[in-house]
Amino acid sequence: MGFMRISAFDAFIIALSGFAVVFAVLAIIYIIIILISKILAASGNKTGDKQEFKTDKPSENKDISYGGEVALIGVDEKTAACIMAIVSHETGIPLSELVFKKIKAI
Amino acid sequence: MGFMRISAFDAFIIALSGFAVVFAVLAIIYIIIILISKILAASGNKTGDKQEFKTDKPSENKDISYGGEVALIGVDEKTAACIMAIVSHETGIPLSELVFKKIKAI
Amino acid sequence: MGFMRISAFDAFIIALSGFAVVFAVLAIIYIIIILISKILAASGNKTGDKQEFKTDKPSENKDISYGGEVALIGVDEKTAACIMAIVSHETGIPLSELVFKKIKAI
Amino acid sequence: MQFSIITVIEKILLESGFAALGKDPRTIIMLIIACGLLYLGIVKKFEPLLLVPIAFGMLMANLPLTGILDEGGLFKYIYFGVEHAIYPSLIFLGIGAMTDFGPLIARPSSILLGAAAQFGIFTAFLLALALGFDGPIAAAIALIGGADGPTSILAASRLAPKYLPPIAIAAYSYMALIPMIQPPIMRILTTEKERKIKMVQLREVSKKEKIIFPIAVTIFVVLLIPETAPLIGMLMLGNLFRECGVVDRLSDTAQNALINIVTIFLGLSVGCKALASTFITLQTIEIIILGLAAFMLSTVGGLVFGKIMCKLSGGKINPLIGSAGVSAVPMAARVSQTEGQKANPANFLLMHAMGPNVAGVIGSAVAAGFMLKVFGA
Amino acid sequence: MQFSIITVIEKILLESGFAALGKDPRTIIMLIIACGLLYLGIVKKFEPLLLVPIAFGMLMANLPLTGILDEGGLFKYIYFGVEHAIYPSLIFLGIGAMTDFGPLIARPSSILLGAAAQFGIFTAFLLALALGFDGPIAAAIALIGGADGPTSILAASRLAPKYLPPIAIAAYSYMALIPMIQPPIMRILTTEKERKIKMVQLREVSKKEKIIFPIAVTIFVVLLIPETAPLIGMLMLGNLFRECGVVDRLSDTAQNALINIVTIFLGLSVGCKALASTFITLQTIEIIILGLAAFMLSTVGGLVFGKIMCKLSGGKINPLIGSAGVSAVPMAARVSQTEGQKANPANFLLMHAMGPNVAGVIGSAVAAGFMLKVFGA
Amino acid sequence: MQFSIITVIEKILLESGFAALGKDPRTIIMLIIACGLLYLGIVKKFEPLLLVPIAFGMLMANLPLTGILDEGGLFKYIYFGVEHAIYPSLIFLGIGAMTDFGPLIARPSSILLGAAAQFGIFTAFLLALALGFDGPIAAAIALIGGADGPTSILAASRLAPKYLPPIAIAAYSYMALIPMIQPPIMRILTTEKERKIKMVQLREVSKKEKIIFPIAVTIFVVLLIPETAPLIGMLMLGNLFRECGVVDRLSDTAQNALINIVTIFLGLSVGCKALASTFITLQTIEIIILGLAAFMLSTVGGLVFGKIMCKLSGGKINPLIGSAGVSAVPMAARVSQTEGQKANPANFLLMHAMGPNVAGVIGSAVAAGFMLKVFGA
Ligand code: NA
Ligand code: NA
Ligand code: NA
Repeated sequence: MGFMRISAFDAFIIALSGFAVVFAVLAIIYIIIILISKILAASGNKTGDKQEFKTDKPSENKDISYGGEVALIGVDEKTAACIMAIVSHETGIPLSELVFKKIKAI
Repeated sequence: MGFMRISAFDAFIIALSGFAVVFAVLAIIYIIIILISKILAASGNKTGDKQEFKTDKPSENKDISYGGEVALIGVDEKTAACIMAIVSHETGIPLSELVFKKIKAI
Repeated sequence: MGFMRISAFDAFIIALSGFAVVFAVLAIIYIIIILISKILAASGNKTGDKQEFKTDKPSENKDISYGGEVALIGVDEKTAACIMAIVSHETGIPLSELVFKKIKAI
Repeated sequence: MQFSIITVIEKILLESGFAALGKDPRTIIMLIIACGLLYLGIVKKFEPLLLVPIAFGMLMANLPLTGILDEGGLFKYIYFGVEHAIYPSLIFLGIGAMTDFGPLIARPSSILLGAAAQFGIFTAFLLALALGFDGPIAAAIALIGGADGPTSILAASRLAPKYLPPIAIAAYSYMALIPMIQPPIMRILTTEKERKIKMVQLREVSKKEKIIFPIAVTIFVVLLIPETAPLIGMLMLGNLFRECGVVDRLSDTAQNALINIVTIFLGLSVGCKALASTFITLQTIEIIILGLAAFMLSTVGGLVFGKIMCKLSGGKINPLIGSAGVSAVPMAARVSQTEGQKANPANFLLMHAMGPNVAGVIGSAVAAGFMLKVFGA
Repeated sequence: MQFSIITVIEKILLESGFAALGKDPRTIIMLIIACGLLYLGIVKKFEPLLLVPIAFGMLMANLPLTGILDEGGLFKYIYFGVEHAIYPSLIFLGIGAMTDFGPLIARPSSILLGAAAQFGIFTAFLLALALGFDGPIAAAIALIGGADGPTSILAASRLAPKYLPPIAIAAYSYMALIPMIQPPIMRILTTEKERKIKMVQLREVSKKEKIIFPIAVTIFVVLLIPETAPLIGMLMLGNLFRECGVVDRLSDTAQNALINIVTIFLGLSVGCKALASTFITLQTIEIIILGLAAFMLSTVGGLVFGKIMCKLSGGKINPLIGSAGVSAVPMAARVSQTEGQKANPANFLLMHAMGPNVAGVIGSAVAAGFMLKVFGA
Repeated sequence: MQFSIITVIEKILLESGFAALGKDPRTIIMLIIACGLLYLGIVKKFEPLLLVPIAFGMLMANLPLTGILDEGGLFKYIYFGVEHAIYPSLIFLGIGAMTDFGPLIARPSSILLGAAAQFGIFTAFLLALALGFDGPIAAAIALIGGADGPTSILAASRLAPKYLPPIAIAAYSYMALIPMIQPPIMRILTTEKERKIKMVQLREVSKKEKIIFPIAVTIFVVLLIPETAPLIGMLMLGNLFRECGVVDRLSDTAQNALINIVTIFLGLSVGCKALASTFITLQTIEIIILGLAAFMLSTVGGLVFGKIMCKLSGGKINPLIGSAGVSAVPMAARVSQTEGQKANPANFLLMHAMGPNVAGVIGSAVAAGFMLKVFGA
């Protein structure tokens, strides 16, 4: 393993600037995402090409979104996950685009 | 790009003989196809191995052939193409071997 | 092909020892298989982790096993093989784990 | 090594691609072109299977300082298959497995349309020479008129490696533009009456004919023009996989996993060679213009020969199927179908156009073999 | 050559692996380790897709006298793709095609959690230096804290090829151990109240945003840190295949046939380099300990930043999603979900944790690019 | 350069393959042989997955002047995987993933039949030496009696590369001819009473046994005969993929996309080396005769040992399952089934014959390892 080629100070600087770089680059992606959304929203409203816009939004229903919560009634988590996976598979809708309000054992 | 290494005359000869070669080779394929068909037809009649012959012709119905025309009644071309693709897919028969006489909107 | 580099005696020794080696190695595999089975059976009984044990044996029914015989009644072998393949495919059970007692034409 | 957080950040910015972009702003143009090609591929659906990987390869290769093209870089290894003409052959294997030569066998005369529609190759070759391109380069450019991506790439990798990216991009772009390029020419060169011609149904083709066809074509074409072996041989092997009925799993892999993997690598390889220094040149513009001319002239060649066949057959051949002879399978055949149906809604030319269409693939491979024979090392 | 059946059998036994095992009994330890890894992969289901091939490669490579690693041996050829960093890029292509960046785009602030959760990389780097490792090796070890196998393998193949096997094995093992490593730290660092926080539903993300995202990320990240190109570029190309909707067959092949083939080869390659002489050393144990420290510190980084975001957002962000920022997709996100539901059975954090989770993949690729910039040749 | 249309056409004809065919008419014989093999593969369905690519490779390689075998030619690159014994190992990976060793584990004594049925290898080896072949070449030819294509190809590529094509073609052809070669021998060597023996059902085999089996076999066999590593190791890795239940996607790829791609390349590689100068020789005919002898003697070995086991077991073992020990999975086992059912329509030997059948794969790999140990470089 030999000797320490990097002084403690230099090492600390590398680590710190590395962490800073990761933060900076991901912060730039953050800004890019927001810019993309804004520009698309603006251009979408301006040009008003509703046809294309509609294909992006499969439904006007505001409930369709990522995540959210599921009330599990008499069902354990694993079963619920199974049900969701099956429904997603059967319908062909990605899991991330499905919303389950409630899963209840019958 | 430098100088013209090929004289105009040579260039013309190359182009012409190239085009001639393409025609000649494809004409030979033309002859080959006809020879294959004739030989197969002749051998098919001579040996008369009907068993094998039948697997080649899934049906004696002379209507089964490539192309032809389809009468589209109240259906646009795209829908008709869709119907044909679906029927072909469902039946497992290649599109080229299916014949649609008429596609009518109901 | 040149000269014979190997004397007849040497050749015979190579062939004999080669055949012996194949037998020896496969005999060792024979012993290994028996050892694995014995050790697993012993550990299975000792630890008695029935949960895991059950997943290995999908059923306590002693009839489930490889091979055996099938009585073919009015069905030719090919049809029987087809039926077995279809049932295996449909149920998802490997052919080797299915037992057919009888296949009868109806 | 001396560090301080400021020197490090400074070093990063100095060594970043942004600094390098400043030094050679042409790179920015290349990035814009790459994004433009992505737009054409994704939004306009121009041959996206090739254009998306090509454009992304171009994007990655033009982002500065990645070293991805250098010795030891990812694209250096992926490019091996283009450099040694492996990918086009494997793509032809897959295309062969996807191609039904049935309509061609059913009406073999249609193969001559696939020869006539290579007219643009030889005229564009003369035009390229006139513009001052060297013989081998002119030949590679002219082959854009063959309307066949892998053939163009194979020939360019052998005859004009420096011009491979613009040639490949032009070839695939114009193949995608067929529905825009061909119809006006078709309407100018044919009469309403000709376009209305309904063709008689094709005869049935036996399995035996379909099996013997690829074997016989390989033997005779490769004997005549040995240089066509990697294209014609692999195309026909794929077709034999398809038709022989006993190696379905090989046929399936050739037209799925294998061709897809090779397509990804081929696209990236082609794109990654499109660098500012060789791409933003007058030659690229000339190649684009010559490519268009080649496409149009090939279409003309096919249509004119179609008209001749129409005459000779006593009006039984619809000349619209001639333009399908350029290849660009199955796009060009669909254009024939569409134009035929515009003239006569009961006209169904698709299958009749498939014959010249697949013949065009063989035709341009033969033309490429001829060019390789004349100009190859 | 003189033979008798006894000399032949004697020769065989003398030249058998059993004789060689006697000479270097450490090999037996390696075989036991390989079997132990097979046990972890198959019975404990620790990232079996990688661990089973790695362990089997280790088994085969340590059976003596096979020559399988020598010039001309099978593993020599398979290893080419690790040596030249081809496999990690192709795996990232497949991962990109499997990854949905939607949740990240829907709540872009979550990307900062993916940055914070790389904390362990930089602290473990300092720890590794303190233990006496050279800079490049310390960097390669520290990247285990990125919780991303291909990134670790690519960095190790460039910075510390000698230590590639223990680094790769540690990376994949700890990724599999996430459900054991993270929960205690999560419970220590967060309050019951914080864990109960329900997050508002994410907004919908348009197809356009999803298509532009990979292109824009490639351009900006690779411009900033060119060394990230083979990872970020291929990850984003795979994602573009997925999202653009016009190259489904390429997307399908990238996430099935191609990634599976490469996974088999990558696993065997990594495993076959784990030989007694380099593996049964103090350094391996140090790497294992440092790797665990890196994982734990990354988790801490993500959680602490999660708490900060929770405060700043007025309690709208559940800090449990912070630990998912380590990457280890989708395991770490599932751990967030499980812990959230333990505190509040109606809590459904999975989708919210997917944002930091996929951000963590980008984060560790950037960290690897930084390390390659500082320590790369 | 001086051109006129006549000189060009003349040049093309002079440089065409037709001119070259005239110079070496043996090439025409090779083309006829290639077409004959295509006939056997497609119409007679002799192992078509290998025979169709082999025959087509032979066809393409023997068409003159293509340069496809030269430095820079397509087949030169594809042949790499045969030259370095990569393809047979990858095929064995796929075969392992397709093979169920359950019947062997259920009745382990049947493995000895898989040893006895390698008898033909060692007798054919003596015959080949008697015919004047050198030791390594005699060994490679003799391994045709192992009834296992990839094993034969791997051994031939190492021991007798010059004779690879006839050896590979003989191996696959005789595997396909098993239903014709074996039954007469089976009827001569067994009595009607023996053939009527019904065997008791096999015991059930647990998942654990199936998982431990490939690992244990790899360790012990490769320790004993290290030269078997690339065959036995990969076969057992594939089988572990199949049985372990946690890497189904790797198992699926190993037995589909990967094995199919490799099969195409392997077939073309083997075929492309079958050139007139080395193929149309007395040795090829000798190899074909020796191969048949090896197959028949292997069948005899299996049957005789089957009769011994029948005696020793008190008539519980049907000797017909012995001939399945030659390998040629699953053809030889099906022949045992058919012959058994002819003697007794209620006899169902298939599963009982699968044990010796898969054991024969291991047996011939061990025999190949032994030959490589004795004659390998
Ligand atoms: Na063409
Ligand atoms: Na990470
Ligand atoms: Na065998």
